[in-house]
Amino acid sequence: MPELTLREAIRRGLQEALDQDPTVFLMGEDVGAYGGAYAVTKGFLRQYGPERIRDTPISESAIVGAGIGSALGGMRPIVEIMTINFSLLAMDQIVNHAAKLRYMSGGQFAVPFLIRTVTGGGAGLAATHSQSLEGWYASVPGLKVVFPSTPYDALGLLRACLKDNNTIIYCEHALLYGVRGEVPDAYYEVPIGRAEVKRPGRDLTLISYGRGAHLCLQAAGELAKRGVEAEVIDLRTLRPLDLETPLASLRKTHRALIVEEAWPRAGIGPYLAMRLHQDAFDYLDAPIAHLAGADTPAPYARNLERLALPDVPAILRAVADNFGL
Amino acid sequence: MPELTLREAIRRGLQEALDQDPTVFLMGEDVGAYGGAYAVTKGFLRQYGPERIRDTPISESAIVGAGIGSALGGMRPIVEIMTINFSLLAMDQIVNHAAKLRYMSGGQFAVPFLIRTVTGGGAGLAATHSQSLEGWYASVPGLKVVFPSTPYDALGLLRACLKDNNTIIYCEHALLYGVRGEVPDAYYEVPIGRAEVKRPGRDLTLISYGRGAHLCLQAAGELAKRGVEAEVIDLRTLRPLDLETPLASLRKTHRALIVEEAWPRAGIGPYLAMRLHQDAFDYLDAPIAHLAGADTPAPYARNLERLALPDVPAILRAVADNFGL
Amino acid sequence: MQLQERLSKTELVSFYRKMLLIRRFEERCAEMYMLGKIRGFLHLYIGEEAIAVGCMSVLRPEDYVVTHYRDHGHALARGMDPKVAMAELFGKATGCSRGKGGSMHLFDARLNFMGGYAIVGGQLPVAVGLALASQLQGQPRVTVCFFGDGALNQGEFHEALNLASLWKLPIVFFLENNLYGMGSHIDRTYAGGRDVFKAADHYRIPAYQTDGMDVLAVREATLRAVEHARQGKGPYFLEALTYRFRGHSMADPVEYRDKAEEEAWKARDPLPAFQRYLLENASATLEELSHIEQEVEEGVEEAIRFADASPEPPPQALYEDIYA
Amino acid sequence: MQLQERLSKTELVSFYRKMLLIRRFEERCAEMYMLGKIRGFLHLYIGEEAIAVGCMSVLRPEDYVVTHYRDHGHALARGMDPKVAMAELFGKATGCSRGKGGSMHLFDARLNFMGGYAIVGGQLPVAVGLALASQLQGQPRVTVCFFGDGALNQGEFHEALNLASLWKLPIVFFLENNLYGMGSHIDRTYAGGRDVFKAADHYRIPAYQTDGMDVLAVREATLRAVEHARQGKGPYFLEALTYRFRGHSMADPVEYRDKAEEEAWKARDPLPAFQRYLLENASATLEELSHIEQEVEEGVEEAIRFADASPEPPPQALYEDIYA
Ligand SMILES: Cc1ncc(C[n+]2csc(CCOP(=O)(O)OP(=O)(O)O)c2C)c(N)n1
Ligand SMILES: Cc1ncc(C[n+]2csc(CCOP(=O)(O)OP(=O)(O)O)c2C)c(N)n1
Ligand SMILES: [Mg+2]
Ligand SMILES: [Mg+2]
Repeated sequence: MPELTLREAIRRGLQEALDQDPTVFLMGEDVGAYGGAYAVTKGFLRQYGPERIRDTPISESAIVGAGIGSALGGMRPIVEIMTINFSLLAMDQIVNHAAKLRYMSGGQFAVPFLIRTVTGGGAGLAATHSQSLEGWYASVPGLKVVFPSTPYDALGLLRACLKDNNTIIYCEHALLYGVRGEVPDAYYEVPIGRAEVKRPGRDLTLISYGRGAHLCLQAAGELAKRGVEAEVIDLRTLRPLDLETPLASLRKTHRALIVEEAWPRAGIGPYLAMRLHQDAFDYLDAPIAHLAGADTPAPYARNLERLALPDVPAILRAVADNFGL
Repeated sequence: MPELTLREAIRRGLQEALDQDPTVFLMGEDVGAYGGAYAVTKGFLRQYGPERIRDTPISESAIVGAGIGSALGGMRPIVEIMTINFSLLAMDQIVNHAAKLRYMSGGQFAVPFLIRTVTGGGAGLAATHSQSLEGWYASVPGLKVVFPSTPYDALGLLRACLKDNNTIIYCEHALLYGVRGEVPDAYYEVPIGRAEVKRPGRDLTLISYGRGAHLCLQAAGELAKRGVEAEVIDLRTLRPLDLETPLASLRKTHRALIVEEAWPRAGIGPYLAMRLHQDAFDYLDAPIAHLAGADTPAPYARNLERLALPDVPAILRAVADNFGL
Repeated sequence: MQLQERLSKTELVSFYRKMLLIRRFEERCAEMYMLGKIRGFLHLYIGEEAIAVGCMSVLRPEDYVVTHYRDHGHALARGMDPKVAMAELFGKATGCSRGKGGSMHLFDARLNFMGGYAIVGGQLPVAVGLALASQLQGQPRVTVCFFGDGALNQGEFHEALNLASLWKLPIVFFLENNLYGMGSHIDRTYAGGRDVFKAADHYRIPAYQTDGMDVLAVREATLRAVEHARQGKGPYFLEALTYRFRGHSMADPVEYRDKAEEEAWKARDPLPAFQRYLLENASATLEELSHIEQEVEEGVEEAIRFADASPEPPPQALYEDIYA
Repeated sequence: MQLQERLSKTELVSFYRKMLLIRRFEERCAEMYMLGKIRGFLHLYIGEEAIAVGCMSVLRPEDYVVTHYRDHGHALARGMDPKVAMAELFGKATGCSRGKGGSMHLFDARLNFMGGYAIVGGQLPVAVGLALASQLQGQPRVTVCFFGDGALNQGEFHEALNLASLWKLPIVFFLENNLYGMGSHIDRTYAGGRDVFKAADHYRIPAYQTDGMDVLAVREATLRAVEHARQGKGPYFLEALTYRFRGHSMADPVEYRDKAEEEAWKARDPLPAFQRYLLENASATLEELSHIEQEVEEGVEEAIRFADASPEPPPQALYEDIYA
């Protein structure tokens, strides 16, 4: 099977959509002439022209509002918010309009609108530019949130999102664009709302998404050397949240660690931990454990930033501390 | 002891601050001539003049930014964001500036700045105007969040906030302004970060804050008629979060229900439930239970809105369902 | 009142009927609010009826209308059935939004009435998006977006006008300048001065100020503005000078306004003024007009009866309409 | 270059030294970035040095300076020790912010250098607040707030100017118009046309456009602006026309700009131009200037040695400085 990077997989998905669906268009800061801050849309402007690849002013609120409005008007806009940090400036449009218009109109309208955005830390961008805010969006009824970790999932989810008639936040981790993986030539989709067991195991369950899924897989590799078989679950979608896959795993392994980059109280971990503990109470050998980013603004200095984010040693430590494994 | 309403208690605290601290001033939409959307600052403009009671344009972002800047410049601004729903328009200023300036400057600056805002549903204001977003702010390192439920706590916390040198979100529930309670004439403070047992009990623990604390007290009254003694904890501060008070209670009662108005994934319940389950794992007779607002945008119709929010019958049902009590 | 185009008596009278409908509908809303049949925030449009009616009289069915939370007038002027509107205010299953949106969030897809938005300024970017869709689809559709003077101070106002101008979108920004946002007079909140329409210069958007108490003046101004946008010449900015006769919402005791100011504006009430016009210039008779008044009032009573008799939304509606 | 006030040779030469310091400092920063000593985003000010230096030469110690993420130039011009600045870029404990802020977030409380802000437009409301504090305290302090042409399109720009004008705050809004925000030319993002300073008219703020490649022109424009603000006459808006010679950040291959345009601007490089001025009008000699060059370069090397030799912040620093 051909290998693609995650960036290439997203590019392919966007190009497919642009080629096949005349209502699809892209809009965002520097998606055109510059080619996208992370080069995802490089060359698109030449290929599709300025009507469909729309550079915008630095006006996050207006861009998202224009996405909502054009979706209401029968288009299928794909808006890039350069990083999720800047989405705070469009928060009202996302939370008070995109997520609520269908409900407030008693089902008269749909807002089929995709927001692509870059999230996560680890690149030395410091406090204002390193946040993982996807958990907030995942807490809002009316929105969906997906977060692929592999090229396969990135393309499969993008296709599913572009058939879905709701507002979806599509998260791309800044450090995963270069990750390579197999992507079939044949058409496939990855359904929204379905987690995946990325590595089977019987001794404990590691649950994460995005970059964290890779860290968990590496940690599972380390654990295997010691004879500990960790099952690794990649959530892939943060809302709607697939509880069944982690629950099934937990009934088998009796132990789970959730890994995420967000602040301890801002991510999806607490809710997931609460639900797992409620729904699998009798199966638990130990409390559901949670390894999150440090409860601090993101520091710039490399050594501090490293301490602030989950990594493989931290996962192994958490496994040892919580489960004695 | 004299009785005040919660509104009067806040008024008293604000007036004290204005009288005693020349660096204090108020600013916000319609805090002056109109007297505040919820009449909290009625008459202040006449009393303190337009320099210190500043009506602003409808510019949430600029107002909060101006609060941050004037705090940096040595003042102690109290900004009113009319309701927490509108704070979404100032989210970037709050999260990316107020919460981070101290950290990013390596401790060179403080931002002693209070944001008063109205939160909660139940008044028929529908989806855009009924949200409980305090949980999001409580997840941000660098911010503090308080949420009084009684006139006593409202005044005591306000005093503590006005001595604290950090950015604090001071939440006022729209339906609690008329609540009456005793407030001593003598000076006192309620420390930030300390929960309170508002009613002792031994059979289960009900944990909430704001309007939920009142609902829990009423439910505890009902339960007592059946011989079930519920301990009721009012968190009062949402960040920093007092875990010790609920943990101590849980070690005694072995059962806890958290009640809040926010969406199931947006409040402080999930994190609290996770921490309680982790830290009191061996004491639990049943999973930590969570009664939140419905996972929907807020509906307008009275019957639907009632279904969407926790109330006493819902608490009693949750107690029965989860603990068989 | 000056009339440049030739309008039939039937047309003119229909404007009167619409304005009167809004007035009577809302007067009764205020009463229903006191009875607890309507709850939450209720913002009345009374005094401003000429704007919605004059403007909508120009629009085509395919045009989009977007507005703020003070939206009953726009909804009715656009053709929303008063029964359906009242049922929404009563929170009933038969309301335009199944009782889930309430007064501040009226919607009617069939009328391309794209909603009342309750976050001040929030509707402007959405309206820009609707206009963008029409442009991309090559449709001769115009979006009209209403907003109040309070919205001038939101960043989104600025962002939306900039974007619409850059992309030459077919949109009319329609400012209803009633001088106050809640209790704040425009002079204390807006640094640009009284002739707000000039704000559009900055974005190179043509602009015009009209008398919001004169339904025909509003109509004529809108005709020009909509024509401009429909021809692909880009956005247009209209300012109508007006005044709300009641408080900001039902909770507002209106202590911040000068009584003389109020009286001066109320003397310009668009309804009696237009009534005089019809009698003097359109050969209408007092009898005709009082017949209309009766019909309108009956219609409003019917709307109340309908809303009252309608069922509440079923409990399961709570969890419906969240996702498509 | 025209000189209206009388400046001593010493003063003039000090401007040169500052501009050169910024230039050499940043040239070495770019190298340090390639070596991995500096990480994250690095935005160079090269080409725009005359603005920071001309402006700061006017300010008093008590004045506040607020700027955006392209902030090295402002920090150094304001007097930040290059050692401390470089250490911050290296993420070291000796950096101005203990290594926790990095390139985009420089702060120096003792200099009233109130920070680099990395959210485009976000610094404007904060700066307005600083000016409000000074006004309330009755202090003759002025706040100068720098921002780029990209920030014009943020709603906060509009909100901040409106508020500052309404309240007559002592603030100078200083636009560094380098024609691009990342890869987007101002003509494609800003509907107001090229003479951006006229945007201030809308808010009734006096405004002036100056040559950002001429340190003396910037100084003179700033003198007037700051004087206006300091005298309590309210805000002032300055626009300096300039150009960034490098990419937006180190990651930018600059494929969106015309080479001829670049060359035309580079021919106006403020450094050689001012060097010529000093030689021709201020009786400076080539020897003097090359001596300065040597000193500056040594200073920069010392800064690098200092930063390199400095310790990382201790692990516990992660949890420090969150709350006061
Ligand atoms: C973002 C936001 N801030 C504050 C409010 C509260 N609020 C509702 S209406 C209003 C005044 C709006 O005035 P204007 O735009 O002039 O409209 P008018 O009420 O005069 O029709 C305010 C402050 C809100 N709904 N949204
Ligand atoms: C709110 C926000 N949106 C987007 C960005 C990403 N970004 C950083 S700098 C920049 C361009 C800013 O251009 P300008 O204001 O002209 O400043 P210049 O870089 O030219 O000095 C953009 C889009 C950001 N930092 N903040
Ligand atoms: Mg108004
Ligand atoms: Mg620029």
